[in-house]
Amino acid sequence: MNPIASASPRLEVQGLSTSFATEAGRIQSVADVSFAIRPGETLALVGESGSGKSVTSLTLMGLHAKTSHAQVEGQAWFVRRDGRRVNLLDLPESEKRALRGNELGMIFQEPMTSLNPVLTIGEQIAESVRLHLKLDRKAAHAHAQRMLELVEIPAAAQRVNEYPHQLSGGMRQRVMIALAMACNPTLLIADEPTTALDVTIQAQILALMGRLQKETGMSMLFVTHNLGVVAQYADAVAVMYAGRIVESAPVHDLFARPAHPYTRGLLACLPGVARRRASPVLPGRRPQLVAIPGQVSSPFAPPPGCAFAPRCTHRREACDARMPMLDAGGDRRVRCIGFTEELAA
Amino acid sequence: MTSATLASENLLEIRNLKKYFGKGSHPVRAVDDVSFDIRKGETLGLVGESGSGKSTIGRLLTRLVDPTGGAMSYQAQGSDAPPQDLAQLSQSQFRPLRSKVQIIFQDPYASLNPRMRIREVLAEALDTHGLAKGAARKPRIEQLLQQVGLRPEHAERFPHEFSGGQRQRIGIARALAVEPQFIVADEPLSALDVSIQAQVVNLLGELKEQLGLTLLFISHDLDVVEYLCDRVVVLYLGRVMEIAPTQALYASPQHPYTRALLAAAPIPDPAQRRVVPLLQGDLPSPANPPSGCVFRTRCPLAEERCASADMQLREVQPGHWHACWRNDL
Amino acid sequence: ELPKGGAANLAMVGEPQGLDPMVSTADLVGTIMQHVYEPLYTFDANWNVAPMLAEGMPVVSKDGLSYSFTIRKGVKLHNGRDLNADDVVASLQRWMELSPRGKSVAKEVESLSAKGPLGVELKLKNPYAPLLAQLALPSGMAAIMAKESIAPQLKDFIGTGPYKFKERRPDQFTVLTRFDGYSARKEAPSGYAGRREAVLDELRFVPVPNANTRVEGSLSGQFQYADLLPVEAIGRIEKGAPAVVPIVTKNFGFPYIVFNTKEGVLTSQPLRRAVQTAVGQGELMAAGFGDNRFFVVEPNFFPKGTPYYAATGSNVYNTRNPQAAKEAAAKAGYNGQPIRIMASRQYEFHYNMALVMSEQLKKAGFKTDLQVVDWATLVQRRNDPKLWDVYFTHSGLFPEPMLSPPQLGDDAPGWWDSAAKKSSLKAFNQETDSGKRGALWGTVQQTVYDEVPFIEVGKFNGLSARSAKLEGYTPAIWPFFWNTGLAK
Amino acid sequence: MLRFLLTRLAGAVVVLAIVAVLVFALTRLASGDPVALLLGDQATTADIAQARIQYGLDKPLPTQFVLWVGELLQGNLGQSLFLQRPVSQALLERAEPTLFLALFAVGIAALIGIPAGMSAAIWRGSAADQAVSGVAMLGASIPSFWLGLILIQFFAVRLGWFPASGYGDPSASFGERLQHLLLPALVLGLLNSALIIRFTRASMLDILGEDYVRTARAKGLPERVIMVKHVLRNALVPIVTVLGLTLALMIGGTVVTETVFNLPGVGNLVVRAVLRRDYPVIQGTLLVIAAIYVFINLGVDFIYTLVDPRIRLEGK
Amino acid sequence: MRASLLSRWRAAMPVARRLFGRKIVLAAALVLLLVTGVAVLYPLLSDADPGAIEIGQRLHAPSLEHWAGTDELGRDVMLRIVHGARYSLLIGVVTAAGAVLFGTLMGMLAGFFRRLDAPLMRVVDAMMSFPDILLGIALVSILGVSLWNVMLALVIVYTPRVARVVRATTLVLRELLFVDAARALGVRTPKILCKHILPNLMSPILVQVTFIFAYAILAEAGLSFLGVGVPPDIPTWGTMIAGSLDYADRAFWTIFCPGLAIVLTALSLQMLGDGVRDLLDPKLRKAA
Ligand SMILES: Nc1ncnc2c1ncn2[C@@H]1O[C@H](COP(=O)(O)OP(=O)(O)OP(=O)(O)O)[C@@H](O)[C@H]1O
Ligand SMILES: Nc1ncnc2c1ncn2[C@@H]1O[C@H](COP(=O)(O)OP(=O)(O)OP(=O)(O)O)[C@@H](O)[C@H]1O
Ligand SMILES: [Mg+2]
Ligand SMILES: [Mg+2]
Repeated sequence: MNPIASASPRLEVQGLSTSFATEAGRIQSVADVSFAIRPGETLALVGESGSGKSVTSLTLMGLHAKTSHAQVEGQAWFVRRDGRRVNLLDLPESEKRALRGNELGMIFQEPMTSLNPVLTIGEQIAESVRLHLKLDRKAAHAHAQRMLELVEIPAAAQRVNEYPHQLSGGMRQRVMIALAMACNPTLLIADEPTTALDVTIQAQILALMGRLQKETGMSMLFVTHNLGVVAQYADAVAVMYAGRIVESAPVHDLFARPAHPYTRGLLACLPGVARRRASPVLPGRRPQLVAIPGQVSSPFAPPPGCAFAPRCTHRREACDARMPMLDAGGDRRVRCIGFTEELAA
Repeated sequence: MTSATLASENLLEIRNLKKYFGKGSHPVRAVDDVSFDIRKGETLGLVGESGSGKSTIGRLLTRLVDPTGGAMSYQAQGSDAPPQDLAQLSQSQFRPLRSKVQIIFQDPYASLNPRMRIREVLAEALDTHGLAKGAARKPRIEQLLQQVGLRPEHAERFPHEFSGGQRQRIGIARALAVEPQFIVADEPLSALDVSIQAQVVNLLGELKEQLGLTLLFISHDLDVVEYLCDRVVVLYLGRVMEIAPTQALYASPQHPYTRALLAAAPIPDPAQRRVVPLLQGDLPSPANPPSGCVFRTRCPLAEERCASADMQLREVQPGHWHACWRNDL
Repeated sequence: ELPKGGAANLAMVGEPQGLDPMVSTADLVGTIMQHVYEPLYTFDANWNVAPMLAEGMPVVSKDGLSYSFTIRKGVKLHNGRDLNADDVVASLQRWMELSPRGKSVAKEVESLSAKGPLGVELKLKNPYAPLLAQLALPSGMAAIMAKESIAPQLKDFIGTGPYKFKERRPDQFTVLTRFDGYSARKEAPSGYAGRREAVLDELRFVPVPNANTRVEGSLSGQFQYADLLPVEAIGRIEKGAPAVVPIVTKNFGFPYIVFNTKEGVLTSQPLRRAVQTAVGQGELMAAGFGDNRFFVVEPNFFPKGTPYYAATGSNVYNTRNPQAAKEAAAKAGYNGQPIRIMASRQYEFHYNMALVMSEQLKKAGFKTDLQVVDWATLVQRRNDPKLWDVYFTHSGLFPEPMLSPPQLGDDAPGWWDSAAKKSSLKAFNQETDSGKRGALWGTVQQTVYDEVPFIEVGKFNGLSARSAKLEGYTPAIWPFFWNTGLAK
Repeated sequence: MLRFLLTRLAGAVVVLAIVAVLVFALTRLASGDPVALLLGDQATTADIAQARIQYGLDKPLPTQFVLWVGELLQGNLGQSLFLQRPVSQALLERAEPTLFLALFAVGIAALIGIPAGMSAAIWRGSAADQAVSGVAMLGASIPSFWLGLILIQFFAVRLGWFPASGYGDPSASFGERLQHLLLPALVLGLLNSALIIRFTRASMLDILGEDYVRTARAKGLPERVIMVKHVLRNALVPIVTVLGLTLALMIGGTVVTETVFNLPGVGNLVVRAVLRRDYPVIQGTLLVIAAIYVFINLGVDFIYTLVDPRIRLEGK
Repeated sequence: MRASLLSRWRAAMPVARRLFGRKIVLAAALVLLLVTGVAVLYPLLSDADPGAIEIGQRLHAPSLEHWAGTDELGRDVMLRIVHGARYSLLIGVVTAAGAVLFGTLMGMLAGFFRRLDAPLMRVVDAMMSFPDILLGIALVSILGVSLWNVMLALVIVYTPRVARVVRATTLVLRELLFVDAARALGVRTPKILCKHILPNLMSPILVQVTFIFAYAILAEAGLSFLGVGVPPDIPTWGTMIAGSLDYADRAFWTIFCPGLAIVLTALSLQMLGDGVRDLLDPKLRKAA
């Protein structure tokens, strides 16, 4: 076992649920989500669009849209730098604020719009540093410049006084990283940080994040829908479907032996995986990709049982009766009747 | 390189194609001196990073934008008529050809008029070219829907009643409606979820086989391109870096950029983690491209001579072209 | 005795059309500029002509063709110079060239010349009875001005009046200040005549087009005088007593309805008679002026007791007989052509009366087309005989019949022209004996009722208001503020 | 930045040229005769014809236009037919009440509109938001003259708190004049605050939905700092725009209010000029009002460049 | 890019239910319905003449007989308000329809054809650099005081407004892929304008219709107040107020009641417009 696995989790989420009131009734965006992240570990959260990945991460940060009358349940135990264990979902707003940007950092998907266009990037970093590290203006500015150097932005001394629109997308995402890392967080939540970027830039950013994580030992919740990225960078994976985690496992186990039919389908429909799996390919005749039929059901009319049942090739009657439990076998937890039966057997 | 007649296997020969946006001293050189062939019945992949001019080439071929220069010779399949230079045709001269050359777009949400029923969408395509009139109309629409895996009753629905994958299918049906020979697919997958992408990839593969289509498949997903395409053109900053059969390209990329691109794509297999040779820096501005080889500013192997000479494509293996001095990669 | 000094804010109905009292016949111009300029003659309280700048009444030759005027000695112009006969000749010449009134007088004039430093002689072509009245009227005034200030467009307003011009800010105010060198007459004040004294330091004529605003301003003490208030306001003004005093000027003016005798349906005189039969002047006056304290419905153009009182035509006045009118119209060949009635809302009572008249005509089977336009459009359109059949207007009631309405002269809109008109007016104008003129006016009035070039609707009283503090004020058609002062 | 401003300036010049043509066409096509009006009720047709020649109104329209433009280019707006003075002088005399009224009213509107709009956006969907939005809509549904008449009835006539109309005596002090402006400014300010409320709310909402606001929250900044430094700062650009436009529109849009309150301002001038067919004044005033609008727009663009680095640093 | 399921769902929900789901919008619609109903039906059912003058009944206060009192010529104010509704609504409808017709044409041409854009929009800018009411005054004084001229003037005043909105939306629409798809199919430009651009302009146009409807009613009142509006013998709400101005102090109701009708109608229209606007695609809303 690696040393990470043995340490106690830095973040332990239990039964997290978030719902929003809309004109048509409540949407259960996230339901009964549980996972843990240990110090230095990267947990990847994958799933289709709308499966609740962003809502999960925003709820943890306390940034979910409050105007939609959000309802949050469950616990999220976070070990602070001073060793205290706090429930993030239960903190008064002022304490949450003290954690945000300080011990909890966050990076968003859209580097082009996530920075304030009328403030220099230096000011945007320094602002957070002044607040949390109580540095004065000058020191904060110097700190901001150091952070830019840390994220490998060339000519940082000059860039620190520039505005976001003067930077390219990749550079802006570096600035976002510098911003999130400015106060040395112990947990970094990255919501699809590279989706908007080109592959070559993505590789740069991911390498940078990997390096920083190694240097600081922070934990990371990495939201993505790119399974390639997951395979390359994550330690553990949680797969979400329709607001629930359907499978979570160490990354090697998940790719080697996916247990949930959805996970299996997901991997099978990747051309790269298909190619590797398939025996020698005849030129001109390609193997069909194994597609998952159908589409995600509407959040307003969730099926009574397993949400994946309508698309599942192994569906049986019991699947429609009730939502299966997230059952654990070793490091792995799966929400599927088939898996539960297998375990029992 | 312009030829009076096309090589027999070619549907389209693109020569020195240019598209500059904007006037003044620094126009955006979206496509700059691009030449390649598209063979009858093949699937040609067009890859490159954002802003490399992929979509612009697709739009030039369908004359949604007018070229700044160059030629696009087209010889209709099964016809002895002399080839036509699509670049020289006026919009009205090009109109009849539009039934031969079609395009599918990236964004399945923006590419369908929200106010038109699917039946109307398809009927418009048929009407424009005077196809399947009268009693033949309804069965033809049903056939098209079936072809793309939708049900006939879907014809009466509006686009917003469909999921992204289904909408993409409608987009494909619309392109197929006019019985084209050649379809440009401009990143038809990038807006779709992974689980849906496979459905569309399979559909495109099937249709191509069934209808004998020629496909220009634009994508930045190298895995899909490898899976679907026969040959691949690699673009960088509006220029062609490499052209090769798919297997040759993925097995032995000749251009440093192609290599970097392939190396940067994460492999969905935790067993194959790798330290990637990273490209430094960002894409230069297409309004102000570097002199000589446009890739040299990010090239790990750049030398002095890269800055001066204009790089031309060279054929290193039969059918394998690239634009770099080096042969030792 | 009134204490000297102080300034009065005088709310007027609008902005004067200009400050040249000759060029414009608008009442407002005359009202203001009569403080600056003086005529040779003026009217006393009983509408008798009385000398102003002239020493006394003119010496008229036997044949009534030659008038000799003598100017008062030592009258100071605002520029400090003494007034002389050259000034008078130049001024009257300008008047006869530029003023609409002067021009009609000019037709009768043979020559005008100075006789010595203070004497002026005017020779007529024919006897012309209205001459002195024309010279005396404040509107389109025969103002006497310093010769050197005379220009086609006046730049300096140099007269002899008790006030001199200080400043005009259009739509804000026109300010006059006391002229200290003023040489007053010795006679006791009577109407416009007699002694004038500038008691107030400053007169500020403030244009306040909104009638309600004038009422409120006078109630709140903002204005010491408010001109021409709507009769509806009498109640409020009476409630404002004792601080505010209502001023009712009897027989202030008369509304009249002009018919187009040149083109259109109403060229037919019988049809005009039919229209006259349909009209009920009483109802019109009620619609226009509401409270019957403020109007009189009577056929005589001039009030009882004045020289020109005549009862002629009373049988066709205020008949309001739709039945008879319908028959008469049918006989006159009327077959439903629309009668175009033009009215503006510059004066609310024009519009209200037009509305009621239109209703009355409809009852008698006429088709009407009421065109409500703004005043500028009305005064333009009425000059084009193609555009209208009837329009509404009004005039002050002047002591001399020939002064108004202009339809009694030539060339005025309506273009009334007939043998009967010519002969009756000629007789009236050439008679200089005022006793005989009264009877001759009766013929003219009868002609108007017969030929219906216009309908005189009735007489209305003017309502104005003043602050109780503004003392010495005497009601007048063109209100004046010499001899008035502010009590402490 | 310079290029941005220069293109805007060029655009403004073109617009003003079109405005000039429009203005001339508008005024000269009008019916109604200034001369007949000027001469009064007793004037005859012949008098009027003669006076028309004197004022140059007998010339054909194209000639009049060329003459007018020629004068314009020399900075001469012409001579008023009615007021016997240059149009520019007449305008200058009216500028004060209009300018103060507009500024006063914009001040009131901003003072009401910006905080109300901001709070409506911040507490979006709350009862307060709905109330504010409802009031804003009400404000945009009330005819200004009607509100003016009603306020005059109550506050001036019945209660006597304010002067009912006018701009005070010729000798009135500045303070007294401001007092005269209070009620009209209140009418204009109240009604125009509706626009500003809506606009502020909408731009605040737009910006509250921006990703960078979420970023600011993720930094743990206090809500107050987020609102002022991140949201308001960005919302300022559209808000400044709408304030500028409101001011510009008010300078000509006070027409009705000035008429109700009998204020001797530019709006009043123009209405009376129309009623008097005083062409030079109508032309001059319309032109100046349009020019003010165009230039305030230009000024707003300039402020843009100061506030928004994306424009300020363009081309650098 | 990826529209959430929520927005997909919202687009699917019947428009009317979402529009009138909000009580306030429903109330506004009901008020409008009532005003229109009364305006259209009452004059058909009763032959009472709104112009009937009863000098003897001048300025009577509201009573059971005269719900809103009588005016300075003894006419029944309520009756005139009811008849006035016809004119005010007519002015609103015609102005909105005309402005939308011409504005849409101008805006669509300017937005779709780059070459027409600059010249058309400069003219629009020039017209919009006059305050509404001022342009209205100038136009009516040219055209002359009449009901149709007021409508014509208001159409001219509001056309640029619509043109701007339509142009902005067209600029967005023009870049949308379905337009490219139609071009790729060879659909001719006029047909693209009619079938692809125009139908998608409907929502912003609908919003403009309601707002211009409201503005037109307000503007007519303002113009009539200044004496350059509808001829005073036609009982619009504006002319009623203007006509009774001098009696405001004695007979408050003569100006208050028609004013209230204006406010109520304009408010309802704007609320309805706001409701429609809320339904719009936020992207299009920004453009508008
Ligand atoms: N404020 C909100 N009000 C109502 N519903 C919401 C809100 N935020 C999110 N949702 C809904 O919650 C569900 C989950 O959304 P979420 O953004 O977490 O998806 P995601 O997994 O991050 O998808 P993507 O890959 O597209 O980012 C979606 O159906 C979304 O429509
Ligand atoms: N209509 C246009 N006007 C101006 N510049 C344009 C236009 N269309 C494309 N460009 C520019 O041309 C270049 C190539 O664009 P293109 O859309 O062809 O790239 P792409 O390879 O399709 O990128 P992506 O992967 O982002 O779709 C870019 O720099 C782009 O900004
Ligand atoms: Mg997300
Ligand atoms: Mg593209």
